[in-house]
Amino acid sequence: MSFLTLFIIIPALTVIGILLCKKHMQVKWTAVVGMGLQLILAIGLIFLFLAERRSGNMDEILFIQDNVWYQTLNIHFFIGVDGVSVAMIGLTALVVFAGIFASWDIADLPREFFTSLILLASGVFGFFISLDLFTMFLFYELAVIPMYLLIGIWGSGPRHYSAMKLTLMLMGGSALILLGILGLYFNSAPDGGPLTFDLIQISKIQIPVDAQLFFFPLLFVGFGVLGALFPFHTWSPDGHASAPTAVSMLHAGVLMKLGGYGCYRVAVFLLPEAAHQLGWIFLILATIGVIYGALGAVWQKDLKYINAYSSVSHCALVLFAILIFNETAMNGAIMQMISHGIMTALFFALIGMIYGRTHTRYINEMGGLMKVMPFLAVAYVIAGLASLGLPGFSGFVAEMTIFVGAFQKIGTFYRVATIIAASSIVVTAVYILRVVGILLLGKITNPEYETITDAKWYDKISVVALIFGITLIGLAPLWLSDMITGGLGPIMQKLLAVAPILN
Amino acid sequence: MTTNQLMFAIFSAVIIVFSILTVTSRRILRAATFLLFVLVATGGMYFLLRFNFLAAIQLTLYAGGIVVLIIFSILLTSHISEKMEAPGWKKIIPALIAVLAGAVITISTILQYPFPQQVMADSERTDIRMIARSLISTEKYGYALPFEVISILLLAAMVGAIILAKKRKD
Amino acid sequence: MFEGVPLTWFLITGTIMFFIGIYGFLVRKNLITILMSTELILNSVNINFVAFNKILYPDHLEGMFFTIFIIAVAAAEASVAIAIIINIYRRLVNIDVEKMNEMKY
Amino acid sequence: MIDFSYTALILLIPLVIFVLSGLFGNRFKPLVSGIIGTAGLFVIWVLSLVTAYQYFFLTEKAADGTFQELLAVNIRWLTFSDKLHIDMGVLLDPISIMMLLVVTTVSFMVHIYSIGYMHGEKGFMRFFSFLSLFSFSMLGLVVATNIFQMYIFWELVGVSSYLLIGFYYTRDSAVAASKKAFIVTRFADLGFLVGILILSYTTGTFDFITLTGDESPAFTSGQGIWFMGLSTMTWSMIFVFIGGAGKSAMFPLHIWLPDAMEGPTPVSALIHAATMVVAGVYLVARLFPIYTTTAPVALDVVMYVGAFSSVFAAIIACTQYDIKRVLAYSTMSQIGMMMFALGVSGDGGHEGLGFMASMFHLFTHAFFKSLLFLAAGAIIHAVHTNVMNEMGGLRKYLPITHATFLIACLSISGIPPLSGFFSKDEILAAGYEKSLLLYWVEMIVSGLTAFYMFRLYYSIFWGKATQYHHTPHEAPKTMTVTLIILAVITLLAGFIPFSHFVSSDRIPFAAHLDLSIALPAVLVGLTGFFVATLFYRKETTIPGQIFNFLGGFSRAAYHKFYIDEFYLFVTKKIIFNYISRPIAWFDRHIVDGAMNGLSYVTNEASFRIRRFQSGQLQQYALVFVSGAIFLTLFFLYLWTH
Repeated sequence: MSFLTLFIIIPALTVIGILLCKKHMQVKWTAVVGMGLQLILAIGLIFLFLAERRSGNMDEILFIQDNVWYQTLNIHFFIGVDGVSVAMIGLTALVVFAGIFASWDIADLPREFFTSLILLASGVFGFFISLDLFTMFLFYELAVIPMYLLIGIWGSGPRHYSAMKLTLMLMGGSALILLGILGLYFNSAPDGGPLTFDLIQISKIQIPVDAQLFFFPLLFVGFGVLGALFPFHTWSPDGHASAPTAVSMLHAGVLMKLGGYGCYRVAVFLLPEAAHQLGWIFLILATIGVIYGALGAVWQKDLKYINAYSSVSHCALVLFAILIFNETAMNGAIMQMISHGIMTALFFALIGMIYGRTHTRYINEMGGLMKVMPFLAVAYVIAGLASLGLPGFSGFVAEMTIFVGAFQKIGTFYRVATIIAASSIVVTAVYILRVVGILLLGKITNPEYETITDAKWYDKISVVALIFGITLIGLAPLWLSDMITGGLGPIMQKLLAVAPILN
Repeated sequence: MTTNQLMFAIFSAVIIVFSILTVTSRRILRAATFLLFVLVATGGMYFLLRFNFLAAIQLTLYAGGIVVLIIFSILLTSHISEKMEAPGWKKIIPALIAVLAGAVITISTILQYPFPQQVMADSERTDIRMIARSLISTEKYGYALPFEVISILLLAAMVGAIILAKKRKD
Repeated sequence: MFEGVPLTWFLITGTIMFFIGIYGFLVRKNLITILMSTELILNSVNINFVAFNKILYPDHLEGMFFTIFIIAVAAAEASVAIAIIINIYRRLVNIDVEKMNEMKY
Repeated sequence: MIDFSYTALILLIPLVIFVLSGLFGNRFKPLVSGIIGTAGLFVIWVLSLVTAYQYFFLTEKAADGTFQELLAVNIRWLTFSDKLHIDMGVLLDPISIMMLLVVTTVSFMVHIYSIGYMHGEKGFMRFFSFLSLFSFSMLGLVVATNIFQMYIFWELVGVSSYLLIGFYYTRDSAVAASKKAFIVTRFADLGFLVGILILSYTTGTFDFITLTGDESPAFTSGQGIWFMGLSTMTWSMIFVFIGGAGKSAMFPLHIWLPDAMEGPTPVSALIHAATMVVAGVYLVARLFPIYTTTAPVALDVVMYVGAFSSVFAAIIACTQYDIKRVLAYSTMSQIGMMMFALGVSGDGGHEGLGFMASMFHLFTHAFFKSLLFLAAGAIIHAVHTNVMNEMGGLRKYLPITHATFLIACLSISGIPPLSGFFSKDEILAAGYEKSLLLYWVEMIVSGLTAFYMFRLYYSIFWGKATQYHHTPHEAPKTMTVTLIILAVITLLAGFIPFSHFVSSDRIPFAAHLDLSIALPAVLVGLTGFFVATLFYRKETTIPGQIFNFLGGFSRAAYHKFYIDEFYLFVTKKIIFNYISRPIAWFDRHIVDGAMNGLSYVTNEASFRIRRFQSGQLQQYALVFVSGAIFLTLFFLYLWTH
């Protein structure tokens, strides 16, 4: 029995606790306690993991637990972590924790809201710790489905449309993933042994190249939909715009990472030959996505749309980096996921808080907010600077790792793609500063805003926790980078076996 | 032409002719009457094949019970004098095509299939005692279980029919 | 021993009757006439059963028993069907099958 | 061997001050945060003086007489791959120490000055915490041990500049200017980044010592033709120079600098005159061995861009009325000269005169230009306007400011024996050896410089005495003290035997004053001075006539040659309207439309299909029967196997 199981048990207990609560306050505090524990657990996991590695335990996967739960199809509850998943778990715990505080103001049906939210979170945790493809898929669905309720019930604007669109597109992705996973399953025993969903075991065998070529696009696109792969990203602007604050945070911060993580852990890891042969197609799409998302954000007027497009750009950078297939870029991809996760969660939290005060998300209707809510405004500037890749914040570390890594890859095609992707940092600066300029600086345009109050204590907790995350990584990235690099060994081995890369 | 053949021809002709009339007549009570003829003629077929008991059931249950039931329900639901409107060609033509095609296929199949000649001698005339024994026997060729099942079905049908037809209080 | 009439003849009669029943089922509007068509179909099957029994396996009685059961089922069916028809009539004052399309879409 | 690891404090102190005042600033009284910041800067200043003393006088030189490159501190910060990693550290060599001195001195002065200048401003402590942030970033840039550390601090310098330009955030023009500054330099930084990527890929290292050492991989790899007839290394250096040009406001990336004058004047003095804007020069100087050895074409680019910018900016400076803008264009012009000097320089010994001259000019320019800005600040402080037409006759009211301003003007005009004379003379000497044409161009620039500086000087301090709302009075002590100190430095800095400390190959050499160069330079400077005296000493109509005589040209110069308008057109009209907006439209209507179309088709199909579910029992039966018949047919006849 590995203590990783706690990552699923704690949310489950929290959900039960919430359902037993009667008052609003009790519900909130139960959620805080549960997710606080989860955060502590995640931090503990990071320390334990690092200690374990330092003590020389170089196993590919640590803290393994393996139980069979459906013998007929050989489905296991197989969990364990490597450096990459530890990092992702840390991210999730932080964002969920901040998300709870960011939705402190929720008035309608708080019990149901927090239940769905934590259910979603437990799906994400489960996804990151599981190593059995089927279990993984199960958790993936568990994470995606509450989203429909969360947006459909607590959302704003054309929420039913957005919720439906988001759910349908993600379900479309899931269908592809399911196909892909079944494909892997049925090819998992070329010597005629028992079929398996075990990710590690599948990674050790050679899947026929024909099958790889068929299943790689399915898996990559399937996960790519969630990872906002161009042109399957359109659920993102609508979905984010309609979703309530905490849901946007979780969705952009964590759920979109499931896509990137899936592409990395399932599509590329298990199907390296196909990845090598077909990667360029998706690389082009990702490069387009990077610059396209950034340029798309320049013109938007709705804060959430701006951030949604910015997410498209940043997440496309993740996919871009994964498809470069070298260690540095791959490392950058994981760091970018974490960095973008925290950053965008911060953004959405702030947007939610600003919206809660001004009741509009159109930047042209606001102005001069720095004066009335300095805390939120400064936090927004920090988030913006982090987003445009300022050194000292996590975004810089991740982006630079990606660009340096990508540029090491031989071939003019990759070089050009890298330079195009890198040029997004300029565009990012443009739209971030545009928003900061219009929204926060200048004079107060609307006299009603003179009386707006600054952040409350719970807002501050949420914001400070996230800012702490980005600056911690931004100032001292080495431990994270090393931890992730340690987890990249197996995938790099597989990729190098396919095509030796000079690096 | 043997007696059997003659009788068969008569019954067969009656069945076919009155069947057609049953499904084409525009007066519903007449249709019911034609159905009665068909059922009686079917009973005749059973006699022809020496299933006397069966024929008796056919006459009492079908010709007696069901047709009466039908006629009652007609009287309850329709105006007898009224002619039903003829079905439109849109309905008739596809139905005819399907039906004719089906009939042709089936009949041609039947004609092509080499049925074996009579393989064994006829047993005694089936008597009631034998039927009764079979119905409650649990041995081979015993029908205790279907018998019980059909009894339950009949009970259920009875209950169902009563409940359905009962006038609601509301 | 039954002689003179080949099995095929019975089967053909049954087939024709069956398809006439089907035709009635497909084109008639009145629910009761549809019920009558159903009776035709059942009877045609009965004829087949009985003919098979008598001509091919005269020492057995399966065909006959099947027929008995079918008659029993038919009776049950008729009674329930008529109950339903009467019920429908009470509600809609009409038993035209084309007007009963509540279940569409 | 002296242990220099204490130099890490030079970076840490301002960082700590920034963090503390950023987090707890509102707990202090405003003045306290100012004093803490200033005290911190004082400590750093002393530290860098000590460092300079120890480095130049107490540390042994290498066997061949070069100053050593010392890695005082170097800590692994981020690992990319086995070879590539970013370290954070302190690199000590002559130019970094020279820059340390410049930055800490000017920054220290500006801190003192600001206590007076910003007194009573809202956001006083915010101002000081940003200043600390800037000092930290600039010092980090200066002592960077590797090109990536430099890039990191380069970005940080950019952002602190952004924050300080936009200090008066309720003023729209300031917000726009800060945004412009950041985005333009960011664009240039992209070039820098690409340059770094190419460089690191070809050489496999970020490290300055490795890159510029005698066995640098940059000298051997990446020499092949890569693109448009130039080698990889040349391209990488050109890209790096784009970054430098952006920060140093070289044409055509200069447009942010004049607007950056929206920031508080001390900021203009510190960032946009003395330190940050010369980062580009410093960057080229850092990689100078690569430029001279393997990328002479890139060096030519540096030369031409520098020369053009210097003359371009000088012409515009003659037509501006906002005193800070005049100074801004003057800065651009002087930096152009520094770039030019680097561009004409060769490597080693006397060949490397240009390098030395560039650094020397950087050094002296930092002091007299910050002096000019601070004096301008004192003037603005006194009369509450930036426009020189609204001033005049101020010499009576502001004697100290007047004196110091005059010293700075004489220095920048290259009048001996002020510091500007020496450094400018070296630049011209270096230029003379390389290209006669450019030498004369720089000569003209030198004359123009004297002209517009004295135009400024006369318009402010002479001419008719304007009626002011309230009598202007001299600035508080904290401000005048700094003016005097800087004036003293300006007076004396020229006598530093600069070539004994800074040279391209780090071997000291003796540079001599070449009279054949110095004399014409002084004459040209004096000419400019006299012309300005003639025009502006008393109010005359001559300038107006000349302005009209030159017609379109002068109007174009007044409008800064419409570069701003051009950029605005490109960004607003083309990028915003013709790229971004169509993309947004495309996304909504084509990409999203495709997705919605898919759902529409599905929906429509299901609406069509549901017609089959008509509720007509007999239709169902017909379909069923037909199906049964068809299957029978199929299995009996068609499916013969």
